[in-house]
This record gives sequence, C-alpha cells and structure tokens, in this order.
Amino acid sequence: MRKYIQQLKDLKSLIVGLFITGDNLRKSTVTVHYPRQEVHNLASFRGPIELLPKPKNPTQPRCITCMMCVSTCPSGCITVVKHKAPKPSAEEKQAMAEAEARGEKVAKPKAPKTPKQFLYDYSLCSLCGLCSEVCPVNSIGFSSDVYMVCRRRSELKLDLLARLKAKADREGRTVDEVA
Amino acid sequence: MLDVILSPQFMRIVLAAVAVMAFIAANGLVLVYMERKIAGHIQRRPGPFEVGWHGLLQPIVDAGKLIGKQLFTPDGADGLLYWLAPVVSFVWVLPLFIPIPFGPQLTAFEMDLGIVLILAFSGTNLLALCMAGWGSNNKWSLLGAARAVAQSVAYEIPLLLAILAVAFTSGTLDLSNTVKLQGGWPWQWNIALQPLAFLIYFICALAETNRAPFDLPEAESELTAGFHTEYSGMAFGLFFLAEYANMIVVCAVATALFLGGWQGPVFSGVWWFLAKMYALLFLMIWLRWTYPRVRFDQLLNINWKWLLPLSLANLMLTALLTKVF
Amino acid sequence: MKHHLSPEQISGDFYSRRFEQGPDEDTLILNMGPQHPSTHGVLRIILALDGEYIMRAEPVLGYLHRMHEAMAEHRTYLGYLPNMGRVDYLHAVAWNWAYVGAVERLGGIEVPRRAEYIRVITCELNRISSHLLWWGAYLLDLGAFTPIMYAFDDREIILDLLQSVSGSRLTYSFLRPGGVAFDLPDTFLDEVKAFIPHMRARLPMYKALVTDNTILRHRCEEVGDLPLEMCRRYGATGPVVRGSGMAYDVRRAEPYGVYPELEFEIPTENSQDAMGRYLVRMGELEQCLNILEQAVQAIPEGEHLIKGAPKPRWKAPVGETYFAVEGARGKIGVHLVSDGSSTPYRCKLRAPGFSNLSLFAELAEGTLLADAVSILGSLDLVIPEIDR
Amino acid sequence: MNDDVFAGIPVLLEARPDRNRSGLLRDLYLIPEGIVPAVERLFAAGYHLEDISGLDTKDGILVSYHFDHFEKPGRIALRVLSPHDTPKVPSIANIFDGAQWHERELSDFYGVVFEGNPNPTPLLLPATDVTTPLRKAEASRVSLGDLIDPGEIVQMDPRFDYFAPKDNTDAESKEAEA
Repeated sequence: MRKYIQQLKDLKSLIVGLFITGDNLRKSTVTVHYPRQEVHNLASFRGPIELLPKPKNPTQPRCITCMMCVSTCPSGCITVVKHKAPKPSAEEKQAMAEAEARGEKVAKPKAPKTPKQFLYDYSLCSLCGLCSEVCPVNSIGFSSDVYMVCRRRSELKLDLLARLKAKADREGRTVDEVA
Repeated sequence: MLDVILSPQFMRIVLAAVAVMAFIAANGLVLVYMERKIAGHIQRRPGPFEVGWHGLLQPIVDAGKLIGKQLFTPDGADGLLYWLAPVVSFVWVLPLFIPIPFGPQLTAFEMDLGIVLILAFSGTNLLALCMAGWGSNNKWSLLGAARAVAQSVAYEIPLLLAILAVAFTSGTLDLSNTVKLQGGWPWQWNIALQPLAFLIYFICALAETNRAPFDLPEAESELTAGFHTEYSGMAFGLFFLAEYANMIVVCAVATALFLGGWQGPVFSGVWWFLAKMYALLFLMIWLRWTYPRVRFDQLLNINWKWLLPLSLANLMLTALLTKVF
Repeated sequence: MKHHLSPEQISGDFYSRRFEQGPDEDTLILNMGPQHPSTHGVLRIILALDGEYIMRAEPVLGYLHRMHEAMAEHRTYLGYLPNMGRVDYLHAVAWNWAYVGAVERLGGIEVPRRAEYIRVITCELNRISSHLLWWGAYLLDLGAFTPIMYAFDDREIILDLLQSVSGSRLTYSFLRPGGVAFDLPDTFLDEVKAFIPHMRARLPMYKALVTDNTILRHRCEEVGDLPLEMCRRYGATGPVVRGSGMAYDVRRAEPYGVYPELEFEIPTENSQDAMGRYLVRMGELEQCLNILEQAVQAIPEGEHLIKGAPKPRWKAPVGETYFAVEGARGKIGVHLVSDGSSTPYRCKLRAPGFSNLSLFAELAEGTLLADAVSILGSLDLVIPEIDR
Repeated sequence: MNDDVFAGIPVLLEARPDRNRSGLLRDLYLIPEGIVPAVERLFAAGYHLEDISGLDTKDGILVSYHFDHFEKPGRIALRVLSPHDTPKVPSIANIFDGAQWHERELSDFYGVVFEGNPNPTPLLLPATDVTTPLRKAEASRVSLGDLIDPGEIVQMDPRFDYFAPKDNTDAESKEAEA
C-alpha cells in the first residue's frame, strides 16, 4: 500500500516538470538567430591558417621558406615552393668565371627567400597549430574565418599568397600607404 | 435508390465528408506548426522561422516535400498491406468527425449513438498500424505494431469506462445532447462532476493516439521509427496526418464530453469549441516535450493497475449516485 | 526447435551469420545499428530477442576504427597530438593530457605550475561539457527531447570558454609536452568565475526537471544491475564503477598534475543500477565546479610552457611508460614505448569506453529492449574512443 | 607488499621499474604457460585488467597485460614473449571476461592467437580481410633490450637474457682476460 501512495506522491514531479518547461516556454530564446544575428567571439576562433604580412608590406609574407612548417605538419597539408635562383646573365657569368680564376670567393646569385607558392590544403588540416609554433619568423597565424564554405573538396586547397594579397586589397592597404 | 442519394441527409453526409477532409488537412497543418513552434520555444529556440512570416508556411512546404518524394516498396514487403495501411489509417479517421458537435448547428450528422460510432471506428487505426508493421517486412516495424496492439487494446477499456461514466450522468450517448445538457460556466461542465473520468480519459487518449510519454509504437530511440520505419513520402505523410487527426478527435470528444463543447460563459459558439480543443492539444504537445518515455511493461502496469480499477470504481460510484439522486 | 533455415538461406554478414546459427525458431535476430538512434554513432549490436526480451547481445565494433595506434608509429611525438582530440571528441582535453603526460613521463619533462592549473581548469570544464552532453543524449534515449537543449545551452558557455583558450570548440589539441600551447586570455578566469555560480544555479533545475521525474526514475532504477565484482571482471572504470559503489578515481588513485592539492569528493552510489551511474555523473558536475573554484583561485602567474619544451624533431629517450588520467568515461591510459627516435615505437591507447562496453553483453541479457537502450546510455559510450 | 601473489609461479624475469618513469609498480616476464595461473592469482587478489598491449620487437611479440587494483593502486605488468612465426598465448578471457575484447583486438593488430578465447573473431578490423597492421617490417624491429629499461632486476632466469647487462659482461670478461 505504501508503495502505491509513494507512486501517487511521485506524480508531483510530473507537475513540477511541466512548470519548468512552461517557464522556459515563456522565456525568450537563447539561440543565435543566424543570419540575422552572429556570434561575437569570432576573434578567438583559430580557423584555417593564414600568412602574416611583413610589417611594411601587407602583400608580402614574412616567410623565409625555411620549410619548418612543411616538415612539422602532421597531416602534410602545407606545400611551399621556393623561388629558383635567378640565372646569371652572360656578363655575370663571365665575371664569376674571372673571379673564380683569380681564386676569389664566388658569390653566386641567391634565390629570393620569399616563397614562390604557399599552398595549404584545409581539408587535411587538423588545426593543431604546430606550424605556427615552429615558424621562426612568426609568419603563420590563424584566421578566424568561420564562414568558409565550399562545394568541392578542391576548393579547400588554398593559395595563401593570393589570400594574403586579397586580404590586403580588402582592407585597402597598399605598400605605399604603410610606408 | 435515387431518392436516397438525393435525400438531404445523404447530401449532408457527402458535404460533411468533404468539409471534414478540408478540416483535417487545415488543422493538421496548424497542429504541425503549433507543435514545432511550441517545441522550439520550450527548448528556448525559435522553431521554424525561414519560410513565410515566422515560418508560417513551413508546414505547407513540408507537405509539398512529402508529396514530391519518391514512394517505394521495400524488398520483400507485402505490397497490398504495405500500401493499404496508410490509406486505411487516414480514411477511417474521417467518420470519426461526423458526430462531433463543433457548434450548435455545426454537426455533420447528429446521431443518438455518436459516441459509440467514434469508439467503434477509432479501433480501426490499430488495424492500419498492424498492416503497416506486418507488410513492411521489417523487424522494427513488426515490434512497433506488436506494441501498438497491446497498448491500444489495453487502453481502450478505461477509455470506454471513463466515457460511460459521463454517459451515465448525462443519460445520453449523443454528443450534441451531452453538450446541450452542460452549461456555459466551468462548474456546469461535466468535468466538475467527473474530474477523475476526465483525467483517465485524457491519459488514455494520449496512449490511444501514441503521444509521448506513451509513444511506444514509434519510439525512435528504441524502434528507430516503429511501424512507419519503412514509409517515405506521402505514405508517411498520411500516417502523420492520421495521427494528428486522431489527436484532434480525442480532444474534440473530450471538449464535447467534459468541457461543455461550444458552450461558453458568453457568446456560445464554435469558437469556444475550437478554443477548448486547442487548449487540450496544447497540453498534449506540452506533455510531449517535457517527459521521458515510459517503458512498455510500465505502460501496461499503469493501465491494468491504476486506470482500470480507478475507472471501474468511478463508474460504479457514478452509477450508484445517479441511482440515488 | 532449432532454426529451420540452412546456413545458405541466412542472410546478413559474417557476424550476423555466426549469430544466427543455433537460435530457436521463434527467436528474433535483430540488428541494432550501426545506424540506430540510440547507439550514439556507429555501434552495432546483434540481439537475439524473445518478444522484447533480450536473450543474447553481441556488440560488433570497428565501424569507426581509424587505427590511431598505427598512426602514432608514423608521426612525430608532437605530430601525434591532434589525433588525441579525435579519439574522444567529448573529453578531448583528458586524452591530450594522457598523451602529453606519457611523453613528459618518458622524457622527464617538467611542467610549469601555471600550465598544470590551466590543464586542470580546461580538463574539468571539458568534463562538465562531456557530462552535459551525455545527460542530454541519455534523456534523448529515454524519449525526452527537451533536456538536451537545456544542456547545450550551458555547454555552449563552456565551448566559448574553451574556444577562447584553445581556438577550437571540440577537438582541442592545445596541450603540449611541458605545458600548454597558449596562455589563458585575460578575461578567462573572470569568465570561469562567473560560470561557476551560473552552472550551480542550473543544477537544481536539472534535478527537478529530470532527476526527480518519476518516469525517469522508473526507467533507470533497478535497470542494468551491475555488481562491483562484474565491474572488476571487465575492467570497468569511471562513473560506471563509481555507480557500483567503488570510489575509484585515477585523480586520487594515481595522482597526477596538481590534483593532490585540490579538494574534491569522489561521488559514489551503492545502487549499482543505471540510476546510480546517472547520479554519479550529476554529482561529478558539482565536484567539477568545486575543483574549478579552487583552481581559479590558486592559479599562479608564470610561464605556460617550459623552456626547452620538445620541438617537433624531439627524440624521446629509450624506454616505456604508462600514464593514466581520469576521463569523463573512466581511466584513460597511454602506454608509450620509445626506441630513441623521433616517432613513438608503440603507442597503446586504453579507452575506458572499450572496457565499459564489453560488459554490455552480460548486462543486457534478460532485459527488455527498452532497458538495453537505457543501459547502453548509462554506460556513456563514445564510439570513436572505443574503436580508435 | 604482496610478494606472495606470484609465489610458486615460474618467472623469467622480475623487475622493479622506476615507478615515476614507467608508471609500473611491478614488472614480470612469464612463460606462456605461466600467464593463466598468474592471472588467476591476481583475480583472487582483487585486481582488475586495464588493458593488453602488444609490442613488436626483434625478439618476438611482447604481450603486456596491465593490472591495477581499485583499493590498493599500483600497476602490475605481466608479459609474455611470443615468437613471430607462431605467436600463441593462452587466453585469460575465462578469468577476466573483459580480456576477451582486448585479446581479440591484439589478434587483429598482431596476429597473436589467444588459445581458449571463447569468441576468437576479429573485433575492430574487417572479418574478411585479416591483416596485422601493427606488425613492423623486419628491418625496423628493435630488440627488447633496446626498448624497455626494466629497472632494478629482482630475479632473472638465465635463459631470459634480453636484459642481461651486456656492456658489463663484456667489461667483466675483458677483466677476466686481463
């Protein structure tokens, strides 16, 4: 008998539950009503990586093509193509040959340290941040691009140099302005 | 023969059938919208919002989507039963609306045994669930159908007894008469005389319409989707519509039996009926979004150990009191 | 009567064919999953049913198997870090911690005290978010739709907090051998301090809406009776063993980090049923808040990553180590063997869910299908962790 | 403290590793036949099985069983070395039921046969395609002694000489020659 009375008493919890959901029905919604509203904490989101520009030239990355990021990335999603060393002209060649003949140290023309291409496959990236940690010149950072969408996987293969330039254009910053 | 067809009564029934179809479809859409909006706001989110003003057109678009979807028969299914089930489920809901007195004049067909007709036809929905469960050639559907049978059979008894108690007090099985015998103010309603019968009726109605917390035949976390696991497109849509139509029927019957029907303190009319009916529907929706689901043996225990004895006692007490007074 | 079908007539794959050999004619063989709403992902369970009573159950794993252990043997010690967030995406910080802890133990790397506190704070926040998600999903299993939305409302705050530290919202990989990758943002501690009373104020609502609900109690009480002896036979840990009355918590049994300095209780329940496991997790929510409260007070200033922390080409000294931490689901263990190169020679991951799920077959026997769903939910399974 | 747990069980090598480095309290290398009685003792002493780990070395596949105690924490590792061509180890799934899955997992990964496992089917890998993904290539295998530092050796069977202090013996023999 006591069991049945207890069961009847337990029915009170059902009423309590109704009051709680009813109370919430009365209250305003808590969801972010995208696209009418947007979330505010995008700044702390560490999204797809981006190249950081040189302080004086917003279209040029700080990258010195040391390849640390490429070798560190666990997913192998970064590809950096170096510039080839410029071919010495005929005169330079001759000058070099003469210098060599004189037994001097020959300064061969060096390849520019800036990257020719900086490709990034976002579809492979796991956003661990190791690339940005190992970068000696702090050239890799995270973007807070949460709204990136694409239809094809190939669209996630990003050319970071182009994106850097596009960003500079978007922000209307040019070399001259900064200088 | 011709004079039968041309008789006003027959014409009235035909007209009523068409009107009922329209009513079910319209109310189905309203209910779907209402359910989703209430669920949304209970969960602190806006619910459908994008199609039309505050998502008003969402149910219509959903219906369009369901109609546009491909219908296919699963491998090894019994074609006849499989396709008959949703049709049966929907078609047999229509007669249920015929004796319901929405307003003083707004009754499709007043009949002396209106309640009996509703009780008789409401059992056929179960047949549809059985056909769907067996015809689908799916084990989940079969389990869902088996649950539906046990649940429906069990809960029909206290439902019947609760209605009988009201029939005893008002002395009629005609729904229109039952309404007329009640007054406009809440204390003149049958619920004041029969609160326990109303409670039992409402719980049984939840179980009969497979609404949470008694939605075991389609318990999605246990049986994926129960009896309609294999259905797609409008075949599923018909089940869906029939479920909502059944909800409307049980709430309409409750309104007529217990809540004074179209009678109100002021301006008696169909609007009072609809308002009371939707209040009950709102309660059903509210319950669904609050409670977990009961287990199957508990469901039957509630019926056999609580509702049945209570409704029997209630009926006997009612009979005694009507005899004495 | 034995099955009247010949083996060729039995459809299904390797596992269901093996299963179907032998049951009686009236037995229903039911394939629950890998696509089923309450198996939480891609777990598959083959059931032999008599009516709705389960006569035999056999989980079939591997639908989410990614061979994380082999990946470890092909990546550098640091390069393996992002994997850990993907093993158990609900308590990623604990898995991160188990791995970096093993690496630190192997290499004898010190961790700054500030980093230890950052780890504790993020790990406990992550534990709360994991339990909240479990709570919502469990109620979903039991047919209540609304609680998960309330849980997500609170979980969202935690995700925002963890995002402000780690930059990601789910698969955190910001722990490093020798500390953490990023220091806390300036407002973080204040936000955690504000979160603690908020969460405390929400717990009574959870209790009134769900824990006290008589339908829920009837669905959980005396369901999935799990004696302590059985926990031991299967190696169950975490809330599962604590729900059976054993106060076993790796944070106390094998102290790591700064947990010895923090005061907290180990909630246990003696009822040994699904309700016991439920109540343990609800109790842990409160204890996590207690730990957080102490940790945000005690966190010292200082560096967040020790100088000379392993670089990507870091070579671990030869040896083996075993490091265990307490995850939201139980004991997470990492068994690391190094041959002195820059990649692990062997990395064995001990997933708590693996052991916890292995007892399901015995636990589900003789219960109703609906109870099996309740039991499965009460074990708190994360399939990617079990399959690895 | 519970030295009597393994009393009478033939032990190839028993070590007390540095607990702060290895996380182990005791470390025992057993012959395959010794594993079942040893695990039975642990079961009786109230231990639970944490996991079973494999290790592909030059000297064979090392199967490590990790046990811990709920009330008296302290990890005990039992190990069995099994040859590459016929890796057979007796199953302990009849003592600790949870071992069944761990053994099946190890069979998937290393091809170790656990004799007596009640359900010896693939667990995580496809049943139709049996591979042993964690077995290493012949060339990249490292010998046991170069992988594991056993710590202080309590007792050692002379046949089990993987951890024998090689440099020292060399030095001793040189001294002897001198």
